Amino acid sequence: MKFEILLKMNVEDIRALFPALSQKVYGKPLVYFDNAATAQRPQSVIDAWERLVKGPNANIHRAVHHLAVEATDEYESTRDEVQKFINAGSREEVIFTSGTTASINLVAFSFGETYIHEGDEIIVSESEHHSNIVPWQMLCQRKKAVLKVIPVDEDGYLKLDEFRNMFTARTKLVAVTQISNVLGLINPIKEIVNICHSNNCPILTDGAQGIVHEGIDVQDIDCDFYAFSGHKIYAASGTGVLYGKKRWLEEMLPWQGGGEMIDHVRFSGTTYASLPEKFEAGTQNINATPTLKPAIEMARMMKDKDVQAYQNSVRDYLLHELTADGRIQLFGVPHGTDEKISLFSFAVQGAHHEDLALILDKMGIATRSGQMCAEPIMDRYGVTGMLRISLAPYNTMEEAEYFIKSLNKAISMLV
Amino acid sequence: MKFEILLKMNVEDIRALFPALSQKVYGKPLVYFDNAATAQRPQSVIDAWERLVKGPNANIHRAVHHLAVEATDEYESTRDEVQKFINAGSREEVIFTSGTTASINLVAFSFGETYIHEGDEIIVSESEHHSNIVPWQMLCQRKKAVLKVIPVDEDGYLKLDEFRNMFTARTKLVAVTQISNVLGLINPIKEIVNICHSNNCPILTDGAQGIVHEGIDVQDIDCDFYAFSGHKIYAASGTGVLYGKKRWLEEMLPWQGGGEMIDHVRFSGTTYASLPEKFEAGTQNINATPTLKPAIEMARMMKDKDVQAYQNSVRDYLLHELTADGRIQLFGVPHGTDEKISLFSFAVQGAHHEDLALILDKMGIATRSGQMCAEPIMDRYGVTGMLRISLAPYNTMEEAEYFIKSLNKAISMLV
Amino acid sequence: MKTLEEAKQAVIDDFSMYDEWLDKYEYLIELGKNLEPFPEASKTDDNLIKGCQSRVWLDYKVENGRIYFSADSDAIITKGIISLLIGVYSGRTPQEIAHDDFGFINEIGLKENLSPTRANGLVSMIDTIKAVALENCK
Amino acid sequence: MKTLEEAKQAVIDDFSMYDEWLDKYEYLIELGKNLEPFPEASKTDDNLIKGCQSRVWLDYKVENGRIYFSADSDAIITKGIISLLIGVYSGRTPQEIAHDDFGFINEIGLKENLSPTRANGLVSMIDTIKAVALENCK
Ligand SMILES: Cc1ncc(COP(=O)(O)O)c(C=O)c1O
Ligand SMILES: Cc1ncc(COP(=O)(O)O)c(C=O)c1O
Repeated sequence: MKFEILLKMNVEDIRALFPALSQKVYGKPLVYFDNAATAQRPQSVIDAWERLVKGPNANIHRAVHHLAVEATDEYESTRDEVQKFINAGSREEVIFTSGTTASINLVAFSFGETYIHEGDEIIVSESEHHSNIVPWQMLCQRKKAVLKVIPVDEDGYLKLDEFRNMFTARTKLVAVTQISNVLGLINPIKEIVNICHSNNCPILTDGAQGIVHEGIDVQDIDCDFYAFSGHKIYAASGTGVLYGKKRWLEEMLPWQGGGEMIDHVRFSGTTYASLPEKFEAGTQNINATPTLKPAIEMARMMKDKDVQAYQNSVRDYLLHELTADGRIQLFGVPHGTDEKISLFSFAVQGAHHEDLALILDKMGIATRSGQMCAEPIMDRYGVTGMLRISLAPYNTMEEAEYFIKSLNKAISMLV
Repeated sequence: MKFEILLKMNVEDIRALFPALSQKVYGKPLVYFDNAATAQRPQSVIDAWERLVKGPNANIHRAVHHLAVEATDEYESTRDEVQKFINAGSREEVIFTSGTTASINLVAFSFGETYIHEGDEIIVSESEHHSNIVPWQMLCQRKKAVLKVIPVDEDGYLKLDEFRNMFTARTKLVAVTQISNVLGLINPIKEIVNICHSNNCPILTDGAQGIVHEGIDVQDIDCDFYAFSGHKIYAASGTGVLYGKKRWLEEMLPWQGGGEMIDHVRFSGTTYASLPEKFEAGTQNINATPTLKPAIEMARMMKDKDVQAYQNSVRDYLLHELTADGRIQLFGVPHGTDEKISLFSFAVQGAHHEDLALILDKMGIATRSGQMCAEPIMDRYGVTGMLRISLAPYNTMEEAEYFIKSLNKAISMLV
Repeated sequence: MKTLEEAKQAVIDDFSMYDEWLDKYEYLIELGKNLEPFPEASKTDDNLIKGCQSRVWLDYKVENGRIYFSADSDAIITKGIISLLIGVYSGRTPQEIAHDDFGFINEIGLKENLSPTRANGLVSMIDTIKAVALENCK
Repeated sequence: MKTLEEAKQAVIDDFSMYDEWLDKYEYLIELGKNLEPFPEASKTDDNLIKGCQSRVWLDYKVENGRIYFSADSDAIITKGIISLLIGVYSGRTPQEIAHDDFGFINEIGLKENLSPTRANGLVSMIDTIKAVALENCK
């Protein structure tokens, strides 16, 4: 089998935009294969942050002075950009948070306080990240509600038939990821949304990985909530988004209190601000949130057909190499290659994931080992951890080849 | 009365460290008098952020690769620095959050879920910021608990005698600010802590303003919780700290779920990580939190005796000018000048605060007008808002003098 | 009475005399001070325009198919702005107002000279005036 | 049997032979592979060392006033490290161990060559060995 290297030029152009990629570790060129954990930041994001800090660095919304006005524009125009990027119906449906985890916890609390009662049911899947499990467990514990779990099959696919039969009159919310950070499989989220809605049940989609690799059209997909982090999509850390349909957000109690999330504060009774302020308590992340603008621009660029084609060729190469090797067990086996992103978690017979990661690190390759904040899917496969590589469009075929060679060397040291 | 200008040199040296201060607005030099809203960032903080983003930009703790290891060091050594800065008994008592508001909401939820029951009482003061009122109101509403309020006298001082008599056997927590962001008066926090503890009641101190102007020794003051924001003390926005005594933090339920705040995640039951991870759900603010290190260094520098003396001379000048003017009503009238920080909220007879702020803005002066997220203290004085100036050690006597002149001009336009 | 177009042009002409923000503000303050007294009884929550930083009240009556606005604000510059608006739109028919694009606001540079929060207030004022007109078109 | 000091010096000498991380890792892997089998029954939660990334179990028995350690890990490099530690400390008296400063770890560059999370694991291992010794000093 032969894998063509497309667009060699372009990937080098893209790499040049990310200063961190030119680092050396232990004197070797960095091969950054931990993008699912956090992406690198392009110079445009770095420049934006610097510009914000050296210029319109002011607390927003309420002040009338020039810096505050500029800062407000920077922040609010970012909301418009995000709205366009995910195609939200209105800007009020875009809430800024500190990340996916915060977005999901917001919904778990606010939706939970408003709609969840003893005996109600919430459904998650077996392949969720802890951030899309623990908030629901905590909610269920508090409200004496029941958490149900969609199982995945041996290949890592959600068992939708079982899912269809899990609904009862008490099922109040479903929380399922668009793409698992362990399996790298693209869930059929539109179908899942349809199943939920045909059961009159809203759904939260965890878009932490999905926003990077698939993007989202929240009106087309029609999910009720969508959560993602800035830092995984090239923006500064500490930024995040919650999309929510107005009909829910308007009814939901606020999560955090304080700052401008109020209309009037009286000791006799406080009333809350309208959307989106109601859910943005405290001083906003004035310096970092607007870096979502250049980050989104970068994400759009990464969706370029040629860039995608190159990235897919790297993915196909890795998929082939990792499935062809009898010592390797891949978790998340796609039925068609386009159902998988360039993210591979696997186990090597006789070699512990952590030993592999340590040795690969010394060869300059940043991989992740362990449970990847998704212990239930580890238990599902009966392993204590996996080794994961997760690529971005700035990763090259050469890096992938170097990785495969290095992996072989590491295995030979250990087995 | 004559005010000596000390250390003219030094303040210019300090200014040179803050790039944003050299901006012009409407062609006029920026006079930034809105520091209580957010401080400006020194070059050292900007450099640190850039270094973090271009170098050890990785998800921390769990990964073993080089970048992650460096990033973990950056993050965890920041915890050590904060521990020293506030003199916490142990590093596990320092929790990183996204700001004061998040810190207080964390306690309101976690302390609330663990200890607050129907009929219990929580005490706040009349001069609190919304962020130290609304979370408690929301908690009280959820738990059917009672919120009690310490009144302030005409000068803005807490009525401690009334406070002493407010405790009952059901009083479970007191939440009082170290320095009000409206009145600028330094509350006798040690005495307040003693009153609480002699009633066997823990206390949360809102240090959003206090950390900048007074600093804190949490072991000496002996408060049970202490909250502050990075952005007000020269660090990047989106950063914050919660200090909490181990005895509480260990017992308290976690606030947000997800990420590494767990020990084991099982659908049959999840166990939580030990401190501090238990309270740090989701990807940490890997790029911004370590900017607290250079920020703390800057804050230490600002505590220099000479710098303080100059700053006090500016404060004394403003205090004199604003109290000498019969048209001006100052809120928060200190009994001794050292009981007030360089923060002045006031009303001008016949001139609306917002009109003043708009005109001053055009003169290059950034002030704040309105309720300053503290509506109850507005109601206390029967005003719809105030005009506030809040200075930092990089503000000069010349700026103060220019402000007084400009204020006079603005008043004459309006009245 | 001037036509709507004439009234708008008059405002544009007035403002174009001033290059300086100071003069523009003084002009607005003057307008604010000269606004007809607004009855305390009309300062109701219903008449309060949402989305303004300072409090702005707008009331109206319809006579002979024309809308007559009255307004007040506790901030004088805001009062000047609402005064300017009702000076242009008061006494017009609902249809005239409803079909207007309010674009002259951009021509006098009011939006740029005021903050977005304030501009938002301006937008809220315009929206309210429009809503009143539409209400009375039926 | 070597004295404690001799045993530590031997480890330092062994490691100083290798300049390259590759060789050091191979040495640790070798140590790990040669560690005596650890009974499955001893892989209890009680014997699990907290704070390590991979699972590490440490057990011991006391005979004639000396502590004999046994250990295991599912990761081979970690196993090499714990093997190295118990190679030095097994068969010592509780007092000897309790008074040791474990400083030789720094001399062999193990801390720098491993991550802090891993180093934390190392610290946890050392702490556990110390705790066992102290327990048996009484
Ligand atoms: C006294 C006080 N408490 C709390 C806060 C809230 O801080 P933040 O908005 O950074 O969360 C502020 C800042 O506005 C404050 O001044
Ligand atoms: C699928 C998925 N969900 C949620 C999260 C949590 O995101 P964050 O840590 O940025 O809050 C992650 C990232 O680790 C993820 O991959």
